[in-house]
Amino acid sequence: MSDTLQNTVRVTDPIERIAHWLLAGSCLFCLFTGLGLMFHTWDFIPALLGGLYAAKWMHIFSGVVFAFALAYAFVMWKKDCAFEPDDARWIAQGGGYLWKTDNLPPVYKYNAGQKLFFWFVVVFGVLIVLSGMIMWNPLAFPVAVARWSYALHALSALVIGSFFVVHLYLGTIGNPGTFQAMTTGRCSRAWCETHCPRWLADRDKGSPTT
Amino acid sequence: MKKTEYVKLIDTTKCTACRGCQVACKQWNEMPALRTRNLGSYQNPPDLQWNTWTLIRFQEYANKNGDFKWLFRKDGCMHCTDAACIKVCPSGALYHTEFGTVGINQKLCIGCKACVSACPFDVPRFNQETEKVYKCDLCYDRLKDGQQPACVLSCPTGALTIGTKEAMIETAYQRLDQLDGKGVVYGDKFVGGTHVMYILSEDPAVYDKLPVKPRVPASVILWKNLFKPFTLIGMGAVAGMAALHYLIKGPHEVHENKEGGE
Amino acid sequence: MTNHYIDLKNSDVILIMGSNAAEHHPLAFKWILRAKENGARIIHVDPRYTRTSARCDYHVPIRSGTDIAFLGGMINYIINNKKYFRDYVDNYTNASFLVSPDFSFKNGLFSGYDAEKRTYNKDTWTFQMDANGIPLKDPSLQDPHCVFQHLKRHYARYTLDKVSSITGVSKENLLKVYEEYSATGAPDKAGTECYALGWTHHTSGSQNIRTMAIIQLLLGNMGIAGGGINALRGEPNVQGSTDHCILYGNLPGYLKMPTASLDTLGRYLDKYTPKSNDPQSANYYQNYPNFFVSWLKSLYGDAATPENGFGYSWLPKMDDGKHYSQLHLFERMYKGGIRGLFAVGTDPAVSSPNSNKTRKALEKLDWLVCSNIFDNETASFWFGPGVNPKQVKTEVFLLPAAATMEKEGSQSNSGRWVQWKYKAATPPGDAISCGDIQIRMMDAIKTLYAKEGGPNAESILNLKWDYKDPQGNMDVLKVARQINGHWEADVEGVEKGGLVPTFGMLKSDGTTSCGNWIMSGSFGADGENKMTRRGKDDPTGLGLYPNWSFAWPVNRRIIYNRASCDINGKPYNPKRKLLEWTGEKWVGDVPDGPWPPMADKEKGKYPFIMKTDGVGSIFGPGMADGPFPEHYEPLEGPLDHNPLSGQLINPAIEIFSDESDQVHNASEKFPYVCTTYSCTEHWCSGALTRWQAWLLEMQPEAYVEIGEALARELDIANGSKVRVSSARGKTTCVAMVTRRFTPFTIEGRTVHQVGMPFNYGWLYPEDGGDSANILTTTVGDANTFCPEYKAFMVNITRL
Amino acid sequence: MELTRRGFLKLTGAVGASSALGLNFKPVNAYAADLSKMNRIKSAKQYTTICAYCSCGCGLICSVDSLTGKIFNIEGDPENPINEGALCAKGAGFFDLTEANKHRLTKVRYRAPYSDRWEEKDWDWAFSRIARLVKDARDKDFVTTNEKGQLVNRTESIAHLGSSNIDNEECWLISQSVRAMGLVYIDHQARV
Repeated sequence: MSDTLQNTVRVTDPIERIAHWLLAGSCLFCLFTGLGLMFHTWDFIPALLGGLYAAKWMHIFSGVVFAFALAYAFVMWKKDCAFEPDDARWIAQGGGYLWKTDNLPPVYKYNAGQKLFFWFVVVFGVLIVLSGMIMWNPLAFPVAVARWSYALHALSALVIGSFFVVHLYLGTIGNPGTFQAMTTGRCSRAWCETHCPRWLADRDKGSPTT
Repeated sequence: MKKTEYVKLIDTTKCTACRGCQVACKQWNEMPALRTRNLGSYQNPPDLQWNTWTLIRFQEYANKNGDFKWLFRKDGCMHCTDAACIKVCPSGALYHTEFGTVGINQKLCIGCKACVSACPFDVPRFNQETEKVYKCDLCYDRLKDGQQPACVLSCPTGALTIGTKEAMIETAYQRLDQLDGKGVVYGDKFVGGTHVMYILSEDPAVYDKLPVKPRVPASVILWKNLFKPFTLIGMGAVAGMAALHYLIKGPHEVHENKEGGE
Repeated sequence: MTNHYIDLKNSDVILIMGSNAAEHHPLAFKWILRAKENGARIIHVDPRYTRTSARCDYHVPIRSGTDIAFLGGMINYIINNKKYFRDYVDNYTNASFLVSPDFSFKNGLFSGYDAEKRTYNKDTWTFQMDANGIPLKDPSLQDPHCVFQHLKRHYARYTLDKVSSITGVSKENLLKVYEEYSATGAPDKAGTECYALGWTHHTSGSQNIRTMAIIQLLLGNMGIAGGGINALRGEPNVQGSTDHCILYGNLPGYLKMPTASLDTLGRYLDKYTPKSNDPQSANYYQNYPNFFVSWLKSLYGDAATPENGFGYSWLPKMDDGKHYSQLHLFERMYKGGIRGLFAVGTDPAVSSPNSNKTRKALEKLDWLVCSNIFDNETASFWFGPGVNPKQVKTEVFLLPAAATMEKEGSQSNSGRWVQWKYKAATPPGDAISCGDIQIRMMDAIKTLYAKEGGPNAESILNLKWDYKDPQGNMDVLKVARQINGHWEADVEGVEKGGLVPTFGMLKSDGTTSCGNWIMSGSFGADGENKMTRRGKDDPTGLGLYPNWSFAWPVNRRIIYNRASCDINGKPYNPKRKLLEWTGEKWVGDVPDGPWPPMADKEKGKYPFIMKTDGVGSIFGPGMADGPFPEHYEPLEGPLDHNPLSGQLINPAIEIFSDESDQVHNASEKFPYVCTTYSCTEHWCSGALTRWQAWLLEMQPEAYVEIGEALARELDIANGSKVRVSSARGKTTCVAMVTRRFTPFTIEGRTVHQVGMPFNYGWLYPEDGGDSANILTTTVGDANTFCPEYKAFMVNITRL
Repeated sequence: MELTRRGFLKLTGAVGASSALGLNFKPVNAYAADLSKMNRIKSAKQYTTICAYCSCGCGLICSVDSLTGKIFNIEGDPENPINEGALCAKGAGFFDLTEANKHRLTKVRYRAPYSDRWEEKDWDWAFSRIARLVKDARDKDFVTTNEKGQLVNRTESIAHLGSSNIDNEECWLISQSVRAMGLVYIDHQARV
């Protein structure tokens, strides 16, 4: 089967990867333009983009892309990211990242940390999109709603931004061999055995991957 | 440069609502007029607009004793020291001038409208066509030239005066004495002191659209004093921790049976 | 104004009645509030609570058209409580004069009434004279025939109960105002009155003012700083246009328009030059011939010679007893008797009463020439509401005029200050000034008459009309100098053409030419244009600013100012020293004549130098409707009787009785009293201000102010559209429901009053409503024919 | 009154479709977009004038651009002792009387009998036509003597109204010339 090629396993399909990168790209772009809009010290970013006014519109446009990507990602990953009882144990042990553990429950497709990231992104993503929409035309809303939207937008950015950094680390140098999942879509079998053993087993049995 | 703070004092007990100020403002600032309708009040336009930076509010009011009064209040930018609009303005279009007033540079404004909702006095107004926000700048160019703002110059009755902050606060309280204490000085006790102050004949709560205890909204303080710095601090901290993790724990290696990858 | 705007700050009590000063004279209010800051009391008496009321010490609501009752009650109060200023009343008024024993007043009518002609024969309205022809006096004021006793008897009928029942003012409020105002009868107190159209726009308009004049004389408030009676006039140069008398009855400087019976200059001068046998009366109008002949010289120039009576016969003459006011003019036009009308800077289609009649009248014209800076309802009447242009024969010219800042010239404010303006920019397009229009149009007419001749062509051909500069434009300074006057011959070391420095030098022999004697002195003999002066010194500290512009007469800032001093020339109020006699001369304001004060029996003169008797007239026989003001109901009002007498309406008013002039008095069909007024944001008919976006934005459309009680009764919501109708027409506007109108209790029943601004017209803005004058009555004051815009009856229905 | 909280909402709710009215700053501003208004005032010629509304006689200062000759700012004259620089709404809006107001009349308009429209004419035509009409009406209806046979030399079929909104010198010219023409139906706004 072409799925098993040179001892690698196809872990993502192209649609997933496109959605991921749309989400990540728009998020990153929003993050940087947002920082540029929020901090005068980051003025170089809007300057590169043709000024604050242009940056404002790019931020809004990118936010729209983010919103659609997020919606698609949610539909796509929500089942894989549904929590299960073992996740608690995984979290209790810090996923084995912080101290040595032997007792990690075997992960299906995504570990509890990834799920947590997903749900944070979904929740705060929804918040950031909604508050962003309100901020796009705050005059159409009661003033209290408009005011709190700004605070919520910033808070959501803070949360998503911070998780983004973690995600970036763990998806790249923190976990060698992971990055390919979102480039070629193929990871080594060994990687799969480490990170998603139950899924791999299911997959090998030919049962439907979900 | 030594900063001299100026305060415009609006003595509502002298205002006749002739609206000279309302027009003088438009004349000097070259703001057009829009078609309005009579909605059953002299107050027109009904509210501040992008082209109307100052507005006389007309209010018929009877106190507990049934004494009837027609209240006039000149509404417009209060020029806060602790100015929510400046706090939230991303572009630097809103700024504190050397007079302590809040200036606005429309060239910088990107039309984000953050100031519109942040303002505790509901003053800045957005123009859909130009995508800019407008409000009173207390005639910054006139002040710089030592001239009174257009509204103050036009005021027939001395209801509008301008001077240094200290002098005007003193004047305000002197006037209060003259009124046998039948009035309220409004503006010196919140948001760090405003650069527009009122002498009101009634309790502030009586007046339409006048906040009794105006302050920078909690949402703005949370946003700007907490979330904003923590966005960088948070991301920086997380990045730092990741780096530490990498250094201490190293990458999370996979037990490999075979070489993978391309 | 007897005084001037800045002088309002010198007052102790300011009664604002018949005026909405804060809204219509906002800068007058500057000085009223200045007085308030100095401790003055400010009282507003008006049917409606306005922006003025908001800043006064208190507001007293009064039913429209009952001012004489209110003020008559005050006279009664002043006399009963001895609040009058005895020294002043004795010396400076005709209170002690003995009236003819034949004079009487019965049941609302004075002696000599002719019911058919609706006029008075004034033969009994005279004083008893001594052998020298000087009026007999009773200094004790006790003689039953003396003016004071007549006054006392006349106003004894104006009891608090009666006045309250007529005016709708509570007795407490009446007493409050009476007490406070009459306190200014003290020598060191000044009370002033500010009125405007709220007094003049009545069938008893002149008598409203007369009543106040009596009060001011009783309290010694005339001629003093902070006193006087102050007409806050409504137009920028209404003082000047009145001084120059674009009026049927007067010639420039208030000279009389000749009537048919005065067929020679001699007869004319004889009639209008007053004579006094009292050596102490200056009787300044004895100089009348000097003023009149000098004016004729300005009209006909060299053609006016002693031989031809200075061209007197060329002048048009009115028929005796006939009037030619705006009301009469439109009446005649309506009946087809006017072919052509010039309407310069005016919009009668909106501003004249009974607009439906006025607009119909315009259709009868053969031609109409309008000069304006904007189009208006008069020039465009031929496509107005309900008018089919195809059926209107009128040839219409709408001439584009220069706006005020586009021309040089002078303007006189209500305080008689004549200020100079400069030309800042050229008018847009083809527009030229009204002066240029008049000059060029008259040139064309003169040319035609020169070529073709015509009846009395001399008058047109001899008209002195050399006021152009070399470029052919109006030479404003040349006109201004002609108005000031110059020598027509080499006299007393002055060359012909030299400017006359004061009207005291005008002559009746043709050696001087003066366009308007009261303006004589606006130029110095050295040629200085005093109207341009900008000196800011104020030596008296009273705000007279003697070196700012020019004030007529002879730069006098407060007229009758010698009455501010006692008979020895010492100021009654040393704190506000307007004038003082040093023993040799007067110092302070420019005095009313250089003569010593009247205690000097040889050379001294009485202070009221323009009055024949030299004193203020408490008894005023000059009025058409009685020497004492009497309350009459408006032509159209809520009452079917006059609570004070059997005479319902002013007996001396002229009644217009065309089908279009219908009146429904005390009718159930029109149960609400209506009044009209302006607002700060618009001006008069709105013909200038409705075209201005900033002003229109603030007051965009016609409205009617309705009290909450009436609105509840009629189920009218604030901001909804209503129809207001009268016997003469109907109009639709926005209802402004307000607490500022409250119902009155009149003769025991509730009477509601409403009010409408008269600033709107159909032409612009679209859907902005039409003139309130569609509703008003065709009737005017008995003396001036100033129309009744302030009291009439309407009905209101929700739409 | 009910213009308190509830009333207020009603007011704001109704700010509706709006379009700018009538006033055009562009011609006076086009070339000077970069100059601050204060700097333009400093280089402008200034002329004093007197307000054209109520009779207070407030002083105004017109600032005229030295390049275009156009007025670009009008405000109160602080030197004038009456208003000390202050102005009411109408005075403060004086600029809207200048040619910046697009409603200003700039051409002679003529409406022929029974016509339903205005035509534009030049001054010479207008003056000669008006003079003709005046002469025809005056000559036809001139009253040399009245019913009693007294010499009256008057024209009753031509009337003149106005104006108290023009300068003294203009008023005087009108007052003189209408008398010379023999008019008796003469009046102006002093009465209304």
